[in-house]
Amino acid sequence: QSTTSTQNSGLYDYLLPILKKNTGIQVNVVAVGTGQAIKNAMRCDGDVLLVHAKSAEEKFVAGGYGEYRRDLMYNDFVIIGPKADPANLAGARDVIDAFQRIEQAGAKFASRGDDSGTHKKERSLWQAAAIDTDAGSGQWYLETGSGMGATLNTGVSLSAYVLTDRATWIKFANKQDAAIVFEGNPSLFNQYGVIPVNADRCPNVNREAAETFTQWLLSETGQAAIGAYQVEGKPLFFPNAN
Amino acid sequence: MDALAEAFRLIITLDADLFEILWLSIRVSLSALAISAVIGLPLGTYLAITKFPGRKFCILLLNTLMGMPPVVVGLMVYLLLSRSGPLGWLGLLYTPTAMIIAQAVLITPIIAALSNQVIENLHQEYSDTFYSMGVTGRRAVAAYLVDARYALTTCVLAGFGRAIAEVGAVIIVGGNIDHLTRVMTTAIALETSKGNLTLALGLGAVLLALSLLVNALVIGVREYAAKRQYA
Amino acid sequence: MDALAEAFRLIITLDADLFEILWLSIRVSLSALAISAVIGLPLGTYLAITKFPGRKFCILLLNTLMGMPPVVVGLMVYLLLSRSGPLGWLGLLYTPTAMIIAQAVLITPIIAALSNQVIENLHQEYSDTFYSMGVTGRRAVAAYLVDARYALTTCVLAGFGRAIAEVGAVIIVGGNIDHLTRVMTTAIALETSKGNLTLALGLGAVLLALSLLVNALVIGVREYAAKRQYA
Amino acid sequence: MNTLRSANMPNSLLPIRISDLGLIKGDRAVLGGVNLIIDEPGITVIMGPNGAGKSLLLRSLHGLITPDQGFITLGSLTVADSRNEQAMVFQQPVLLRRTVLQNLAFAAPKIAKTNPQRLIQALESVNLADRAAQPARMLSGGEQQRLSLARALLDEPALLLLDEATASLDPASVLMIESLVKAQSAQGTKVILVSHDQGQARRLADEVVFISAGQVTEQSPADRFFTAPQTPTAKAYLAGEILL
Amino acid sequence: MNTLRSANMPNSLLPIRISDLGLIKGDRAVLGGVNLIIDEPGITVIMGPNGAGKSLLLRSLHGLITPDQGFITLGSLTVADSRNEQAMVFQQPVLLRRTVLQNLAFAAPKIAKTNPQRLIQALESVNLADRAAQPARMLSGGEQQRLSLARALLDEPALLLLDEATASLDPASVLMIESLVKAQSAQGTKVILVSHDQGQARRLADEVVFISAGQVTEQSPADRFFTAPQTPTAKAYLAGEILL
Ligand SMILES: Nc1ncnc2c1ncn2[C@@H]1O[C@H](COP(=O)(O)OP(=O)(O)OP(=O)(O)O)[C@@H](O)[C@H]1O
Ligand SMILES: Nc1ncnc2c1ncn2[C@@H]1O[C@H](COP(=O)(O)OP(=O)(O)OP(=O)(O)O)[C@@H](O)[C@H]1O
Ligand SMILES: [Mg+2]
Ligand SMILES: [Mg+2]
Repeated sequence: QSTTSTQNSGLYDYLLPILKKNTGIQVNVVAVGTGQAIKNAMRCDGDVLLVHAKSAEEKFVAGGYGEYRRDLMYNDFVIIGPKADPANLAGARDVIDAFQRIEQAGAKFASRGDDSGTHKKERSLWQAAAIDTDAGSGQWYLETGSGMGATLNTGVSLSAYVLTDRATWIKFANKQDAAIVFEGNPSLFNQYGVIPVNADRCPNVNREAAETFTQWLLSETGQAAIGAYQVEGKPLFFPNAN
Repeated sequence: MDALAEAFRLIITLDADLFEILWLSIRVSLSALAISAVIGLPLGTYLAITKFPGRKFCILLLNTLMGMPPVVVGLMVYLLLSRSGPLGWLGLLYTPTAMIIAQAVLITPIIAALSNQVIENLHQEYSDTFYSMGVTGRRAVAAYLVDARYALTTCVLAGFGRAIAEVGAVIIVGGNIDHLTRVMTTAIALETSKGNLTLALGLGAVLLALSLLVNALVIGVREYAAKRQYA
Repeated sequence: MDALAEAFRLIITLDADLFEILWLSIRVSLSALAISAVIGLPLGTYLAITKFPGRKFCILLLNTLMGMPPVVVGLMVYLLLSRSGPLGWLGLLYTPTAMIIAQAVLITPIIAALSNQVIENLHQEYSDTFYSMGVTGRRAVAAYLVDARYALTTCVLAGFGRAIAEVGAVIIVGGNIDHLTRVMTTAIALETSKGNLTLALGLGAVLLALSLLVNALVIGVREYAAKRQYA
Repeated sequence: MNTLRSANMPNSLLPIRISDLGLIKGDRAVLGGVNLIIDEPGITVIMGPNGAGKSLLLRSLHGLITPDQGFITLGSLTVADSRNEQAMVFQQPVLLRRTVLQNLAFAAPKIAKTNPQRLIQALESVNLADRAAQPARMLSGGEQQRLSLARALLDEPALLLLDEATASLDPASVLMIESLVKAQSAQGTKVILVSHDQGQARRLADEVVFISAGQVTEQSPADRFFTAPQTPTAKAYLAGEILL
Repeated sequence: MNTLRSANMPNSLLPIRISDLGLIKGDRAVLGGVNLIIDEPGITVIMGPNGAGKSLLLRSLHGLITPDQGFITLGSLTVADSRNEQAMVFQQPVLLRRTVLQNLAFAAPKIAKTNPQRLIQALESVNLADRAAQPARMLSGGEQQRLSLARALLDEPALLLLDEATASLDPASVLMIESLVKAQSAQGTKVILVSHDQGQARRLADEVVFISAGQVTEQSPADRFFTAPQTPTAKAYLAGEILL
């Protein structure tokens, strides 16, 4: 089980062949929102969980659903919006400021609203910015309740601002007149974790393969491979296994 | 099953959001159905009773379009209505209207193809008599629609079923935006993606209950009319 | 339209992946269709020609189930097949078999409800004669299916259309796993989420071409048979 | 019942008792308390103006209609129990969308298996043998009536109901069918036949039942009916005067 | 054509010329080069055994069948052009799923608007007035035939085609219909009527056309046909002998 953003980023298409070459393991990717991924894993559907929602992941392990959790890699979020940048995010001091500008400018903001890692991240930022979005829900704050890609489609066509992970955005083909308007702020880093599903709870989990896969991801080779993955000349994921 | 429990709690507690969503679902699907029926029924009938070169091909096409993927319909309507699209200036994208259009496009072929079949059967019986009475064109179409009305309700209900259950098209042109274009099916998809499977199922049950109601109404009226007529 | 261009380039260059996906789509949908036809046609016929209390309700139910949201069907099958579900030990989740099951569940009511309508019409004509000849039960059902075969093809094609176009159920129970359970509709959804709208449309066109082929075959056979019979 | 029955073998469905049979359609009593006992074997002809209720009566006997009042017994049996012993030819023949031969085969699957030759003979008996392979619904009106008659005679029923079975036959076919019916009745089959054709009635009837406006107004031996009809309506009917 | 026509007004559809009319079904020639000229007004009766091709001939005249060979002209018109001038009553009446009255109204919408009274009269003329509000398909066999006849007569056609229109009528109705048909023909409508009823043919026919096996074998004035049929087949037909 994995989250959609990594799938859309094309990372797997690049990683899995290498994995197969090194270890001979064939991995099947089921890309769904982080929320669904975790719930599915709790039902033992899936051997390894690769998502980005640290707190939820730790609960998952604490609940005995997963063997252990390791940091795997991180990428970073960016805010995209119309090139015109009506809310002038370019001039924003930090993310908090950026979000406040959006609200003050009365600009539209498209949220995934699907409990995904990205969405959780965004929610925390609104809280930090002390803005109550529920009031504007349906007017300026648009909860698309969809995956990253679908939300980008919506945001772009409504010339709204969207918080997205860089990977998905770079790969995203329907950019129209939207562009990255805010990036590089450390609080936008997005930590991915990897968790083998607990084989004691789920006898049918393929333990060896899961273990090998996880270890390979954390190993020198795996990490190197992740770091080497580039799209349009830019690295998308920064390995940081500990 | 606690899913239903949860779902019905929402109903009993008259959860405002749920009702907003339910109401939008029914509104969108019935509007789309109305449009499709007005177009599809006469079209299907016309194709059943009029001979012209290419007729068989049109019917083949209708049957094929019954297999039009909602996502594709959604995309086409999306491109049509999107800012940069030909009808962008209408600013309909991500409005209920857009969803109605998409669903209408989706189910019109279904209603047309199914009614075509129904009418073709009746035509085998009536054609000689109508020819003899010189009944053609609009009058013939109208007469067929009236005399086949009971069988046609099933075609229409099939269209309704497709519309109310469909998610691929409405989520693309509607965007599943909360309080704006969120309908039952997109809400279900959302809960699913959140992993709230039981709640999703509960909503599904509510949706089914809704269309059960619609079907009961339609079929009830049909039965009543039939009874009264052949007392 | 460069979407088609791209799509047809894939075809002409015999893109292996595309064909794998196409083949899986057709395989899954046709298998589901076969199952549904075997169950749905006799069921619909039986309900059309047999009087018993609750019959009308069954028909109402079938009509309602035509509006069963694919996502909901997907979820139910998912819960059934998930490793911790009752049939988990079969390990069918995220396999083509799971997708076939889900689609079969989805379209059986459609085929049953539509055929029910078709047979009901024929029944008005045959019932007295069959009663007089003492034809009941299996023999009657079989006879009706044979004599209504032309009209029934349309019902079956409607079911096929729903199956081949459906994405909500297969993506849940299949998981859209590349080289394993990815079919045309899930591929289209994926491309859409990547923003490759034109490619998505292109794939849609290919899918439509595919079902055009199937429909042409079926209808062609029907026409040919009808011709031969009433030369 | 596939054993040939013979006249001296008593017919299990006799006597046929119809008591106070009533049927309301809309606000009209289309059958108004019909009382009728048919205990003689042979051929009973039912006559009466259009809309009198002849077909409805036959259909009630056959169990196609459940009356609103009254009841029917055939011998010791109810309508339902006697169903397999009955055969009926309808006023408007309904044939399956199959070939002429398949229509017969479908009506009598056992015979079709055990000796298909019988089917061919049946076709010859209504001389349609040369049409065997033709779609039945493409037959001419008269040919369709003949086929449905052959179908009804296939497995000698104890009771044969004919509703204007020769209405659109040519004179020769009429005589042909009449002789078939006579032969069948000679084998002990009870025949009840609705007809507007007085010639035919004279040729076939052992007994005539006259119905008008949902009531049986007369039941007499054939000769008496034609020489001295008991009711003015019957007299007028035979004379071809308008009845209202 | 809603103006009453009168006998002295020449009928625009005469003469009716049928030349070398051929129709193949499957491998049989069901119409084998029919040549026929009907130039006299009045009533022409077509007789012939079942399956001879009578209905097919009528249907070709009405334009329901496009022959495989030969052609038909009515006066100066083709079949297609004369369609609105024709009316036909089919061997098996087809009525809409509506009330008796609505069936008439549908057949003649103009009349239904301008003077609905005409419709009631039409119903009375076949005495079905008291059935006006009843679903047409619930009518008895004979009542249905009468209704479809009333429907055909509604807007006086120049050519009236009747295919065994009185087959299942009671004697009174038969005479009633016959008088209607006579009246219509007296008003200049050309009537072509298929019947197996020799009594009827004798009563109505000015001219008889005899068809057998897809061929016109005789066309004679009525009296001559019945007194001295020209062909053995016709003789045998009238005598009711089996024709093969
Ligand atoms: N289902 C029905 N609903 C209403 N009226 C009906 C129904 N069936 C028959 N009737 C009426 O009942 C009367 C008797 O019908 P029936 O068919 O028995 O007449 P019949 O004696 O057979 O006449 P015919 O000689 O024309 O066949 C008719 O007036 C007909 O209109
Ligand atoms: N569509 C068809 N396909 C094949 N054969 C046909 C078709 N229509 C008619 N026939 C055959 O053509 C012959 C003439 O048919 P038609 O209906 O004209 O007979 P008819 O003279 O009207 O006989 P009847 O007195 O029984 O009405 C019949 O033998 C019939 O089987
Ligand atoms: Mg009758
Ligand atoms: Mg005929």
